[in-house]
Amino acid sequence: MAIHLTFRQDRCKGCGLCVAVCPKHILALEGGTNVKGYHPAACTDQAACIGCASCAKMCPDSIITIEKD
Amino acid sequence: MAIHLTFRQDRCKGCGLCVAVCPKHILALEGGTNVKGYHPAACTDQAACIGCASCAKMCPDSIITIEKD
Amino acid sequence: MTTIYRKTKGLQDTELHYCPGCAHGIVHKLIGEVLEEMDALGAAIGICPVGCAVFAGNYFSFDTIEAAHGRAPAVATAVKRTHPTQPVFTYQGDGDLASIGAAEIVHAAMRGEKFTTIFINNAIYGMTGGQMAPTTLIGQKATTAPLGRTKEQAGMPIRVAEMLSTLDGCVYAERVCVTDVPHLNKAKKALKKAFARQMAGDGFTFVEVLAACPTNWGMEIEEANRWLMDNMAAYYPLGVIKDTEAM
Amino acid sequence: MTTIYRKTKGLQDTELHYCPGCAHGIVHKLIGEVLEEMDALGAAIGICPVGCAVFAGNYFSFDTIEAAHGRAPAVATAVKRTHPTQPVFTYQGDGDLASIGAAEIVHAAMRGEKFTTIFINNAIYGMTGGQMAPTTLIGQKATTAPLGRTKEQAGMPIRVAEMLSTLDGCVYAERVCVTDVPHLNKAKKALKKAFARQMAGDGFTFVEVLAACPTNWGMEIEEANRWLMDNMAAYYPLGVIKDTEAM
Amino acid sequence: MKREIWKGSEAIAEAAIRAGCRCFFGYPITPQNEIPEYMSYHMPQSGGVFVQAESELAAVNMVYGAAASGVRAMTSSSSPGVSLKQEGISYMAACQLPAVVVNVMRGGPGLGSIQPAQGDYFQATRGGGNGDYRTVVLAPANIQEAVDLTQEAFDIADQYRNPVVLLADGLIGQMMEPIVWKERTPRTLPEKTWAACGRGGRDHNNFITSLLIDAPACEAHNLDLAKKTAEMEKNECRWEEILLDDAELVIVAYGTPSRVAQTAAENLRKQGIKAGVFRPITVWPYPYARLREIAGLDRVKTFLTVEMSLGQMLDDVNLAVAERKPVKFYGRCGGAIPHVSEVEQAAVEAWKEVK
Amino acid sequence: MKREIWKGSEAIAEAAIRAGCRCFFGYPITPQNEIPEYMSYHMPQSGGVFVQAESELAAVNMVYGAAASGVRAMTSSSSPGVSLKQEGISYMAACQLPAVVVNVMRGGPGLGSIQPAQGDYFQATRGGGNGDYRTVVLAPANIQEAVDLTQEAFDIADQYRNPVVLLADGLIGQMMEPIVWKERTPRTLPEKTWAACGRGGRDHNNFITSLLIDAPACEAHNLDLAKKTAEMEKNECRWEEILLDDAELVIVAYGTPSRVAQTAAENLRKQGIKAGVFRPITVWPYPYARLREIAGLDRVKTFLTVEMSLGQMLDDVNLAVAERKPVKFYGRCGGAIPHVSEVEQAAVEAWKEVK
Amino acid sequence: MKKEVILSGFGGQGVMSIGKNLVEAAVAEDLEASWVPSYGPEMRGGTANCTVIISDERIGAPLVEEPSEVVAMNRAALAKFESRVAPGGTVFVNSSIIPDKVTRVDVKAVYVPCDEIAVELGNAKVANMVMLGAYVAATGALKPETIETMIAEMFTGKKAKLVPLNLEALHRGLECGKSA
Amino acid sequence: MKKEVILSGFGGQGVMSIGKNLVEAAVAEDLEASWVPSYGPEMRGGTANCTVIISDERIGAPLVEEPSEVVAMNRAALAKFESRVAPGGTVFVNSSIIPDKVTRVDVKAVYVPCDEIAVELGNAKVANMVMLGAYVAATGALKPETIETMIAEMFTGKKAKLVPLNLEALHRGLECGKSA
Ligand SMILES: Cc1ncc(C[n+]2csc(CCOP(=O)(O)OP(=O)(O)O)c2C)c(N)n1
Ligand SMILES: Cc1ncc(C[n+]2csc(CCOP(=O)(O)OP(=O)(O)O)c2C)c(N)n1
Ligand code: SF4
Ligand code: SF4
Ligand code: SF4
Ligand code: SF4
Repeated sequence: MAIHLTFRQDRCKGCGLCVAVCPKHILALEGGTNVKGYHPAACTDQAACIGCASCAKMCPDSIITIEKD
Repeated sequence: MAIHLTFRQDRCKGCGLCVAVCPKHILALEGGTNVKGYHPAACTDQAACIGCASCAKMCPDSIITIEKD
Repeated sequence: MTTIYRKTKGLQDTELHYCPGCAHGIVHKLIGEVLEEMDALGAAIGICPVGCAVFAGNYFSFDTIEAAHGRAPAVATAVKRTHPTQPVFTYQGDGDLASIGAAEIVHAAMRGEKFTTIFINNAIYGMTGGQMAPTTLIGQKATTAPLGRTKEQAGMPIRVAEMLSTLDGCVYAERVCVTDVPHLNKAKKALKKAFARQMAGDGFTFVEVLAACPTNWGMEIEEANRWLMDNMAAYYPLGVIKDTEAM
Repeated sequence: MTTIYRKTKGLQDTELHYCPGCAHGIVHKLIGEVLEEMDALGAAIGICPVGCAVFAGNYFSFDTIEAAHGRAPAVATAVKRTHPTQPVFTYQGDGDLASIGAAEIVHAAMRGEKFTTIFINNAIYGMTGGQMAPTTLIGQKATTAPLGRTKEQAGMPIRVAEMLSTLDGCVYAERVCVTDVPHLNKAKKALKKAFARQMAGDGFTFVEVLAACPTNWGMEIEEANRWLMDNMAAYYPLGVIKDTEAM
Repeated sequence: MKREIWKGSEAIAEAAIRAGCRCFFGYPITPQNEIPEYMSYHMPQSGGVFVQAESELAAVNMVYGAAASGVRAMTSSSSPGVSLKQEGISYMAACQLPAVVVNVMRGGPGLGSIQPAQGDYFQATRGGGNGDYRTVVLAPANIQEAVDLTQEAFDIADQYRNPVVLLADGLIGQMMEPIVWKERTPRTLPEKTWAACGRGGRDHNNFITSLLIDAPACEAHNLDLAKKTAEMEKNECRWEEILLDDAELVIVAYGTPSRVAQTAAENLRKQGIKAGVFRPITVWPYPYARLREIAGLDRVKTFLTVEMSLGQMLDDVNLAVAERKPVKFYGRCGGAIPHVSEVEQAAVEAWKEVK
Repeated sequence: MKREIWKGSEAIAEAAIRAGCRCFFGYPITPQNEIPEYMSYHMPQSGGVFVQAESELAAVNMVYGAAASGVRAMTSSSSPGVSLKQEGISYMAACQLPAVVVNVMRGGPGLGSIQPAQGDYFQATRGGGNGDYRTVVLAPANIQEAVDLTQEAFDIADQYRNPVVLLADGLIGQMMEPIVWKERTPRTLPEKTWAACGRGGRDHNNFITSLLIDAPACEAHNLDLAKKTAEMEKNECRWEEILLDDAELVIVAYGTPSRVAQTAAENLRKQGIKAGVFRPITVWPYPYARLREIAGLDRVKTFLTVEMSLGQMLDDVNLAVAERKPVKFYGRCGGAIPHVSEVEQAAVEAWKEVK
Repeated sequence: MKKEVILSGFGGQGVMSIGKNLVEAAVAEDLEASWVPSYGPEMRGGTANCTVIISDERIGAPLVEEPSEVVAMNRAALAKFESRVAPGGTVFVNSSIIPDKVTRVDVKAVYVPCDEIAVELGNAKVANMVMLGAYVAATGALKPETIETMIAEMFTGKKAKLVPLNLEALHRGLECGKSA
Repeated sequence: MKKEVILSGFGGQGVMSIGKNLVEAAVAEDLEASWVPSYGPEMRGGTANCTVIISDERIGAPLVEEPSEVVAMNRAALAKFESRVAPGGTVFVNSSIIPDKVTRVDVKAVYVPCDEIAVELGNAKVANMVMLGAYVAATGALKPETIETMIAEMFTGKKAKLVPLNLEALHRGLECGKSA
């Protein structure tokens, strides 16, 4: 049962709230910038994701989608 | 020690508040009307007055003066 | 001859336009007496409302300013801040204070403005002819509540003293009435205390006076005072609502 | 594939203009989720404030009305009374609700209007650039309190939920925040309850959300959330302030 | 049709209900308390909503809310109270919301007096609120007209999606006259597809707002509004001409003063002065074109504007007459009502200057 | 004298303090937040009072209170906020209270935009409040003038016991320019014996009120105010004539558009069109007499009014020109600022019609 | 036909209401009519007056400088309005409580002891009806029958029992008016 | 002499402040000057620009359609304003972060690696000072000494230590401008 995290990165404002609440510490802001000039968030280790949706719930811009097969 | 009650009757509106609060029940509204068309209050028995000033304190139009010699 | 009681110097020698038995006249003179006793008639500045007391400046002997409907607390804020050593008060009806002026009174209390508000709660709009006030009781009739106020249509009446007491800037709030001499004496004491605490710079002080409006209640005067004690005082409890240290 | 979390249908597919980390976005989506779960997106009518959330109608997917600054409760009163079976809410900042709109919120609560108010308390004026709000804390700096708010100058900050709770028409008031997932979950529950009680016709319901405005507080986002918990939550206690039967 | 006697304020309230007004929000102020008082009983009776608002500000914003959600709504007040509604009126104009605002004018400025006046003409016709907008302003001169125009006001508001002001002087609000409740043929009106009344199955949400943060968008919106303004100017202008066919002296007046002017004109004719009355019924849009035409007639020698103010409509008369003929002014203010003899005298003086 | 660079809003605030303004009451609104922000620090520094009011209504009524008790006071806001001050301004005018109200205008109507505009001209010059009253309305076109007029405003207010409006478009509030702090010779002003500041030994109490419940008293009061209005009209009218001595085409504009007009006029002259600019500095009292005179000159062929609105001052230009010459209009609105080339083009078109 | 009447008296004397009666009757007779009230600033007590115009043509000014008739129900009313009546007009005086006489010689005076008659009829409140009757009879402005019908329609249900009293008062007034 | 410049860049790049510097220097040289800001609707981030006019005559319109120079501190600025420069005018490009070249042939282009130089000097924040130097040198609108004096006066007290850094940045910019 794999968890799929999708970040709509062009809309990310790099606020880091998702990073802060992830209990598995598997999210991070990327080095590069997106079209808006922010460092977008991404998952560094999808396999470790437990699908708690904490990140997605926190994201003020609602850009994280979480699915499982 | 006599108490003198003065009613500025032309300004009396005949509301009867003084009459109601007098502990000695010596005030009454007169039969006649004043210039304003009201029955003015008056004292029916000055001698019985104890000078408590209840009437004067209650009068909304401040028309009662109380003195003693 | 010594004088036991005479009209206070806080009032001019003019006739009042109020209806027979109206509490406005009584409260006016209590204010006059308190300020006279404080020797503050030369310093005091009163702010009148729009309501039956709109002409109060024709009666008080000290300086007065007529504020726009509901805005007396804003006016008083400016007057007190620019004249910080002088006693300043607003005198407001329930339409003026609790309805259109709700924001201004809440904010003056929040800021802890160092003036006194005297709130004449007669549960009706007097001057305009008997419309419903925010303090009109449930079941009480008014020209805009012809079948009597219902809580479904207009909500439960507002207890202003209690509401303002949730604000730290309000250091003293008492509810009184002037239906008889003992109550009137208490009312005067409350006014005295409010002014004293104002002058001590403690914060915002508030005296709510339950008052009869025989005319718009459609009652005889004694009946009105009885109704007040039986109904208003039951919903709006008399006594000290708040009395705390300087904020 | 099954979806564990997706953007609520209560929001349109548009970008939000809020600053990074701003709580407005989080609360928007909670509202969207609650209404979606209630299956009320077709019926709901939201009233937006003047403040950073002035464009909320560009984000919510249901019908919305932008009210004049502070007047959302008046607007909502009319909307709810003319559409009594539909969920109606106001969404207001602290400048909008607690300052210019103080009279309107007090009276909507007094009347027990059957709508929900969501009060975003970020202790500052966001949209206009960081001026003092009635909820700005003592010592907190603002562009109109450059040395920090003092109680002498501006009084103690107003606790709106507590003040409105003195009114019988207000049947439910809770203070929440959205700084982390547990708090956010509670906030959502509070919103759910408020809407449920609204639809039951109980009276006025109020959810105050303590919110960070990193931009105008001049803080990083995490720092802002910490400051919120340490300082705001200390002065504005989280939890249920009032929860009574229908008025 | 049966003639019934109605007091102005109550007739306005009843007319609104009959015109399908579903909600009324108001705050007491003399001399129009009969409107909210009437509404407090009769609006709920007819299934509508009455709320005594906490203030005029709240009242106008309640109207804004009702209008935004697609419901016919009205508020009423008198001069100082209407000043407080100006922001709200500007917002309604900006958001294109149909609603009716009644001003039963009393003496000003400030608290003024509670007697009839017309000192809020500028406010009503030029917009006391911010920005470029106009509202149709209907000025009845008798109770029948107050009734008819109130009903018409709701249609005009809906047709153009714009607030409409009923501008009555205090006398119109307070006096009684016989009226008939006419059968109305309501206008064919556009559906309120724009209303924020719940999205339902609509493919987009309706968002009522007046904030257009980008200047170009705001300007474009203003130009749209201006188009509508031009439409209203073209279609909604009304006036009455009394004894004007052969008039050489034209009295311009609206509301109560127009009635005084009529009597004065009748009297003046007995003295041999061919006087007539030009009575704007809409004071915005103002009947400039017709008045300009009249000013251009050879036989017309002079104008006299009569107002219960110190001269506000005077600007409009001057704009129309454009110095083609002299324009004199006679006004009473602060609650005083011009007497027939005063108007006559002012007319005679104006006449002397041109004859 | 040293030239310093100041931002318009802050310069206005500092000018007020230097003119002896002792208290400021305001509520935030873009684009004039720098005024309350500046005041929040500098007013207490200079011993005065600053209160951030709970609303514009509260702010204007605080000013009313301060003024009534004899203290120089000011408030400032921008368009929607100024709509909310109209009742208060009417009250101050009615009570004859001196005070200064600043409007840094933004796009309207309603919330509009936050960019510069001039859509509140009618409101400011005709009175958006109720009743017959006028306020002097000063319209600066640069920061030096904003400073000078702000200081002057307090003197005018005190001299006539009347509120004065400083009407600045958003650009004047936001831009920076060098100014000098001139030595002022303040007017000789009447003592404020009428102020309600504590009776002290006075033989009567002062009672500031605008309620005159008897119509005759209210009317008499209005006539007194009207006398004062006439005085202000006589004494306080100001305007500037730029390149006007030989002008054949006259552009009429105030505030920022007058500067655009100036540049346009310079350019037009290069094209052989003798253009000049008539710039009202007081938009009330309006310089009708001088403009009428100019309209009467043979060499003057046509007028072009330029505003950051859809044509409000246009009424005043028309009143003065009275169809002696054509009056054309060019306006931008909603926050847009007219470009020099647009004004040039509008002028060229106007010119073609008369040449 | 055009009648321009000012009716004036104390707040409670019912002058406003007989003013309205006149308008109603006029409308019943298919005439034009208008009623304009004027109150003093007092909430209670004080004087009140109204102007009633009845005409067979469209009514212009609803207020009048020189009324064709003045109805004075109290002393203050007579003092205030006697001078205003048009020459040849009529002043109606409630002689029960107004001791003064009309001093002008160019107007007609009709003295009606309204309160006395009303008290005689057992209800002081119908004094105004007496005056209404006197006015109608003396001026001939309206048909007595119209007023009678109106009174019959005015009091319905529980109040129907007031009809005879009011009719009686009206008739007594009509007599006073006729003989005037 | 009349210079009409539009300076544009990201919110934090200091374009507004060098605009102000230009005005201050102009005033120090007894010229007329004006500065008009323009912000986007965003609270944080977004773009900002200002229009500065320096002239020896009274300044009319404070906004310009065809600026004599454009200073572009970021890519969006260049894209937006290049087309507006008056023919014969100059475009200043912060080449450190703008990869694009000026495409118009009727204007002069001055490429200044502002950020690189600033980083070289140890403080990325002085990139705007580099651009200021380049502008002054390339246009000759103001005397470098005036700017120097201004910088010396600008940073006082604790901030005085920033003077050498800023002067250095200015000088590096002046060089870029001269050689342009
Ligand atoms: C802006 C405005 N709105 C309304 C009014 C009308 N008005 C005058 S007094 C009053 C209310 C009076 O009631 P209250 O404040 O309870 O005082 P009271 O007369 O009972 O003493 C109202 C609504 C007004 N003058 N101004
Ligand atoms: C009548 C009026 N006054 C003032 C403003 C300016 N204004 C816009 S938003 C705002 C306050 C914003 O603060 P808040 O309500 O706390 O919301 P936030 O932006 O913090 O979310 C103000 C004062 C306005 N638009 N209208
Ligand atoms: S919470 Fe959302 S906006 Fe913020 S960093 Fe994470 S994904 Fe980006
Ligand atoms: S002083 Fe006291 S005892 Fe005397 S009359 Fe008055 S109330 Fe009665
Ligand atoms: S109406 Fe009521 S409050 Fe007003 S004076 Fe009369 S009794 Fe007093
Ligand atoms: S300014 Fe504050 S409240 Fe507004 S969007 Fe930014 S963080 Fe949020």
